[in-house]
Amino acid sequence: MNELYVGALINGLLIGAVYALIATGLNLIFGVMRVVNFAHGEMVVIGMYMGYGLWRLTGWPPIATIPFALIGLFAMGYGFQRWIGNAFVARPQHVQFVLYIGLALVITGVHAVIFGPDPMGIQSAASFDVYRVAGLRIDATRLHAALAACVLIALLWAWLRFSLTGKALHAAADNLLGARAIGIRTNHIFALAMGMGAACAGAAGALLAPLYDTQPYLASEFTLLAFIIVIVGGLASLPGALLGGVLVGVAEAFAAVVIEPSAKSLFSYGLLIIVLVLMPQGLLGGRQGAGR
Amino acid sequence: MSRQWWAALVFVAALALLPLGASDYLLSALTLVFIAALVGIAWNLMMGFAGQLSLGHALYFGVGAYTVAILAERYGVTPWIGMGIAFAAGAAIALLIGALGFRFAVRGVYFALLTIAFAEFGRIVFEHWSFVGGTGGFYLKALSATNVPLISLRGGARFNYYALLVTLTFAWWLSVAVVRSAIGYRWRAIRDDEDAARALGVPAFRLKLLAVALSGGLTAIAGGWSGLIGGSLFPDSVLGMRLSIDFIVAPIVGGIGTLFGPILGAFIVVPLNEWSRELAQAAGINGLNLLIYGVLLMAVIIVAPQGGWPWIARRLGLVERVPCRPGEQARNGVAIAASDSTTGDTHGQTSGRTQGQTPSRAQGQTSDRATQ
Amino acid sequence: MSALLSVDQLQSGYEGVAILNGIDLHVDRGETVAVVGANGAGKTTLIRTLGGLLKPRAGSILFDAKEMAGSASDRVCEAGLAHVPEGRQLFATLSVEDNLRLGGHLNRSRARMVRNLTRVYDIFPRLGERRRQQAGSLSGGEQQMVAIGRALMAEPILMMLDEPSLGLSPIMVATLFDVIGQLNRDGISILLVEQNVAESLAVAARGYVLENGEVVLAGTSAALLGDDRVRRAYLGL
Amino acid sequence: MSAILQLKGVTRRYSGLVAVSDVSFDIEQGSITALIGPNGAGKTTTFGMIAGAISPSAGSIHYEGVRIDGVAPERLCAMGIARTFQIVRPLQGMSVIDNVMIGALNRTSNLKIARSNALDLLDRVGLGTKAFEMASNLTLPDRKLLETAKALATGPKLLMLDEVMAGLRPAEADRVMDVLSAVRAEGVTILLIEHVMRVVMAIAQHVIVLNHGELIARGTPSAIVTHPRVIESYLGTKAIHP
Amino acid sequence: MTGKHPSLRSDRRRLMKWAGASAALGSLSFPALVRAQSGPLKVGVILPLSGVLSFPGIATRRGTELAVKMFAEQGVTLDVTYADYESKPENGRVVAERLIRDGCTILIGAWDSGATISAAQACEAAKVPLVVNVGSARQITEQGFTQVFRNFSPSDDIVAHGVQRFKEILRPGFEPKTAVVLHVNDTFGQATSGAVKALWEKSGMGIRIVDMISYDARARDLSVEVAKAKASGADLVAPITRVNDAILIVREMVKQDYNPMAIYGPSSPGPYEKAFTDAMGKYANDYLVSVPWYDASRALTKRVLDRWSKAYPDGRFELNSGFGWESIQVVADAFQRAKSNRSADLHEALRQTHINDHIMAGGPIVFDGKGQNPNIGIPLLQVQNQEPVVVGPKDAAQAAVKLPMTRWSERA
Repeated sequence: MNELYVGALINGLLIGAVYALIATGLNLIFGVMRVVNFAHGEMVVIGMYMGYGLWRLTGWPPIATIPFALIGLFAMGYGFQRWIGNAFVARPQHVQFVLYIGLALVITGVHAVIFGPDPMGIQSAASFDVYRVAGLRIDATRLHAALAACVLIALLWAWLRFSLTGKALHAAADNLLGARAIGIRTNHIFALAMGMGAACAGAAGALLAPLYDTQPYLASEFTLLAFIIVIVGGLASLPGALLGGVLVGVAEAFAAVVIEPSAKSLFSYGLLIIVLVLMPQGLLGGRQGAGR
Repeated sequence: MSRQWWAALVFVAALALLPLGASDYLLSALTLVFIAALVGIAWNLMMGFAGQLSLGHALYFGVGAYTVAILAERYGVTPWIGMGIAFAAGAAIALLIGALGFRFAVRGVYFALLTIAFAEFGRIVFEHWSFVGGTGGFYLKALSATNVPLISLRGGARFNYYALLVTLTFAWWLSVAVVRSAIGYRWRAIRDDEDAARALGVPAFRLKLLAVALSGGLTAIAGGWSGLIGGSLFPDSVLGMRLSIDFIVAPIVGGIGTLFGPILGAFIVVPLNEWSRELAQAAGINGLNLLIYGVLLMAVIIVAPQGGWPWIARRLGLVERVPCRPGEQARNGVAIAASDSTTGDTHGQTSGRTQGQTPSRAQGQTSDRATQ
Repeated sequence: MSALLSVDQLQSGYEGVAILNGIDLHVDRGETVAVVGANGAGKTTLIRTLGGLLKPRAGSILFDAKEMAGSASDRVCEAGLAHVPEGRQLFATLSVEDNLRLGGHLNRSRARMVRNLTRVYDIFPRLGERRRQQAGSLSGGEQQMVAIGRALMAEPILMMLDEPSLGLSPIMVATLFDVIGQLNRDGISILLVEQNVAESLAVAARGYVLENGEVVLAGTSAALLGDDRVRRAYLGL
Repeated sequence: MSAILQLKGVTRRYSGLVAVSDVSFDIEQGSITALIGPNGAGKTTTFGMIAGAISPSAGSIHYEGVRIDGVAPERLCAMGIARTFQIVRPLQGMSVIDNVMIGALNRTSNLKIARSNALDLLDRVGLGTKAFEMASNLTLPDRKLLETAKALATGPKLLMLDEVMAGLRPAEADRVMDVLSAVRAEGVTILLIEHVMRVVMAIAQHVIVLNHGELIARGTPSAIVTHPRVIESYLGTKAIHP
Repeated sequence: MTGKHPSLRSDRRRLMKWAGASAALGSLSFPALVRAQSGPLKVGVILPLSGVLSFPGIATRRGTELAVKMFAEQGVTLDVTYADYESKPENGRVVAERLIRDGCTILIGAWDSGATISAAQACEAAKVPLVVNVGSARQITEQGFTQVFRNFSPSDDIVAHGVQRFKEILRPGFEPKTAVVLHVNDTFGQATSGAVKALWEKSGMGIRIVDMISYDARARDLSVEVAKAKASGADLVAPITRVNDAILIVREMVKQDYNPMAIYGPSSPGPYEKAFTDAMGKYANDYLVSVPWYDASRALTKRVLDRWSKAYPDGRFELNSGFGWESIQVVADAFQRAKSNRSADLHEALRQTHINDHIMAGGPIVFDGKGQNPNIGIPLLQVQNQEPVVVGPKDAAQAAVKLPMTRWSERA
């Protein structure tokens, strides 16, 4: 039984790191623009298809897809925001909502048209690799994905923290008027934030491709998952996203062990409701900004 | 009677005469349109007039559907009563969510996410609740030969069509009555600026709860009808997130905060969906419908972010003339766009942006709008 | 000598509301000019329009012989027109130094960044001491210094200050106006927008009085301070 | 004359920063009182605390003998306290008359009566011709007038105006002053934050001066303008010797 | 994509029809009701061709299309229209109504139980018979529908048959004492797991169910579920799955090196699908399942299989395609006997159905008073060499059952 709990904990931690990468993207977008990207899960799925497609074409492991997913999704996110999204930043939420839902539908539709509705799994000999540590079996694919996710989050964090452009993102999140007053091109910054957020989602998707079978209709679940993590961790807080991701990953794993696996999301939504009502800033959302 | 009322009357009369020459399929499709319009009206009361964004209306819809169906099937309670209970159940749940949200000042995006959380929570509960059939679903018995539609409220396509037409007309009338009453004025004040409204003596908490309850109750009735018509209920199909999203697209496309918008939106969105599905099927390309639907949705919101009705109303001259005091005709000669058919560009945005901001950001925002 | 900044029949406003109804003003090279007026007279709208934050509806903004009307704020900054916004609008959660660095984000050269930082710390030694502190935690006066320092980082030819004395103690205000005078002597032209009529006209050579989006009075500071209307309306005398 | 409003030791802190510190004053029934002071002196915070938008950190506020600090704004409005906002906040999605009707509905739930009351008020403040325009289309001076009309429509006993004259032309300000005088003549007490000294001098019976969150002087307008601390902190020393 | 949708290539005609239909809907005109009295029979087939259920939906459609082709060669011409409800059960009714509007006088559908009942409501109202191809909820024939004819077994029947088959393979050396049920929490999973719980303990197999683990139908990761099953220490794992989750479960079992005596899916789709055997390779072997299946010994079945392998060389003929095929057989048979395309005549003919020569295991196709075919055979299948083969009952077995299953680590 002990093995079960420790196994669930490790599993939750590892998948939580990948969740955190998804949520970090959502958070970055929200932090800078105060726009909720309802197409976030769809962007994850794009990354998954990129991972799957590259694996099918070349046999490369999906981790090798990360540069492609980063670049591809960044370009997409940037372009969308620059040409379409920016006009909506100052619009009412419900209007933004429809725009991003529209985008989500388009992406899902394109996936279905190109790849069909069937789930596509990546499976090679490596899929069954495990690391044995002290009697525990740790899924290699999952561990690699978690490590890659952590590295990406760290890189993003460092970029936001130390580069001038990263600081400009932070500045725009902090004080839009001030940013514009000193000549920061907010149109570019917004597009950059959307691009980076999308790139996070895409990279997470590439990492998930060997873990979950890719399907066009998976997306909304990822979106909801990212919402939960971001709210629980704290909107616009990067460590919050990391904490939230791991917390939700572990909580779901434990909920699956302790209660019914099919009801495990009940736990996440319950957590979401409690945090929304009692701690609307989230666990780590007390401070504001994209980079701290 | 104003031109708006005449237009409504003509519209309802045309719809009432339609079944004389239409096929069951067309009637059923229109019944779906009516259900979408009904939910749209309900959602619009909450969002368009009281300014509270809900993305979890499927919860009320599903609860209504299950309430009416289970009462009828298991306890033999006529849906006439079941609809009332469904309304009460939907309103009660909405009150609970609203009270929790408003009491703890959960606003804007956060309130929307709270409604999603409750809806998904509700769906999962229903999926694991054997009393309602869980994921196995809940089914209504086939209609017997002795069925009297007016008692069981179940019948063929034509009956369903008229039933929904009557319900929709009633709901529309109700929404007009409420929106044109003092309550409606105060709702819009809350929507535009809650703090300012409260300073003018508007009891925002109570009125927001009223909006939420009315909206939840009406949505539950729509759900009740949908359950009676479909005959089979599954948590995922009557309580799912997808439904919540479908619900709000129509009123947004039609024009939020307008009385005709949700109906117009339903007449645009439902056939559009149906049409794109048929196109995808005819072409044999899976997902083409989503692609078309998504592109059109984005196109609509980019071209007409205020929705279709304000645009049409202006062109048809169906705008409201504000009633005036006797002897002041000259002043009121200028017809203005119906005050209920325009939405502030900023509402929702402000409330959504204030939470979770440092003072500096909030200040930046407000002074941005201040006109110095 | 031709004017460094010359504004001709400028009209501007927000969503459907006209605020500026045709403003004419000019700032010569090396000059300090004050624009005074009550709350709501259109001062901030003027500054934001000049700074590229608002698109003018009509009129021209000629800066350093280049047409700036309709240019975005990055082009305006690049041209050497810096904007110290009302309420300072610092990046409260970033450090003082990060705020300053962002002010110089348009100069991509590292050496210039360092040089400019040194210059700002020379002018405001207090900021050097507090370079690692979060900008939001500073006092009002220090924040105003950061705001000015941030604008200096862009190596401006003309600096526009919007209500810099807002919320500052009298001593701070005095210090501030001293600094403004110093900057001017260093060769930066100043366009000062203030409610504090007496102080700002004292530091400026010329002034404009703005009312309801129009220039109602213009002249040398001394003339304006001596004008009965100004004295009655703004000085309470 | 008795005090309609009493502030006792009212203090408001924001995370360490003291915006208003230990402010006490009374406002006489039926008077016009002006609250002045430099920007950031704590006037608007004081205002917000009286109007229920902000809760004081310490101290108490009594209105007609009832303690009201922490009471919700809509209840205060029902009790007869009406306010305007410094940053004018017309309800953007509504017409001018609808804006005023929201206030009028505080006194009656009959829409016809509320509408006619609102029209009367709009006529009174000089916005009658613009009653059916969208509030978002008004110019700034008109928005200021609309704010006043909205507040008046609630039927206040205490009317609180935050910089309502700012940005008005002298002629417009005169008109508002006439309205205010008339309102006062009906027995309404008025508290206003004002920058335009001409206005303060003309219509206020009492002036309260705040600086850095502290009350530094109070008295008649003529006494205040010669008060050395006021001159030093607010009007500026140089103002006296141009 | 196009390979899966053969209709794409030659469908200008349908596109024209669609254009007409959508124009009618768009302009709210009044299309006349088309109900021909003679001529070819218009059949409407309701399937989930997109959405989460599209995988089996498309397999069913292929079987259906093959049957249409084969019967046409025999002179029975059916004009078939397919309608997709996008895996949303609530769409069943509208889709059925659309088909009826288009003049279909008999419908086939709807693969999913919920959609079937939803469509049945429309059929009941219009008095148009509905031949159920796949759909295992007992309620389909228990709701009082008069127009429903189901050529598929309710899940509890399948489970009960499965118990018999499973008992037959128990022998010394293979006597599991405990079992853990892993089931998808959807309509089908809930019904089947309920039946397993009700029937196994009183079946005298001596197998105790130690845990019932339900997981979400959209679950993407079953590692914790499998860990939980492993922790239960059960001898037998009984997954009730669709195809994807079957893959996830076995993959996790391999990773966690969980080697029960057997994996046996009662009434469970998945392991016989090509997607499963392709994905799992050697790890697919030894998996047992009891489902309705085709009887490969019959000449007709051999012919169908032959045609199938030519038409879909990349696909496997299995139960969905099999029942898809048989649904057309039932309709064609009724049409021939009724000699009419009127719904009432077809309904009468369907009630008299008695088809001896068909492809799925079991007795002749007949329908009882509730419209249920009680003669459906449920063999036991095992994946051997990455192909499903019948291993029980003995008289139908194509190969001997291999038990207990080979440990994952010892598979070559």
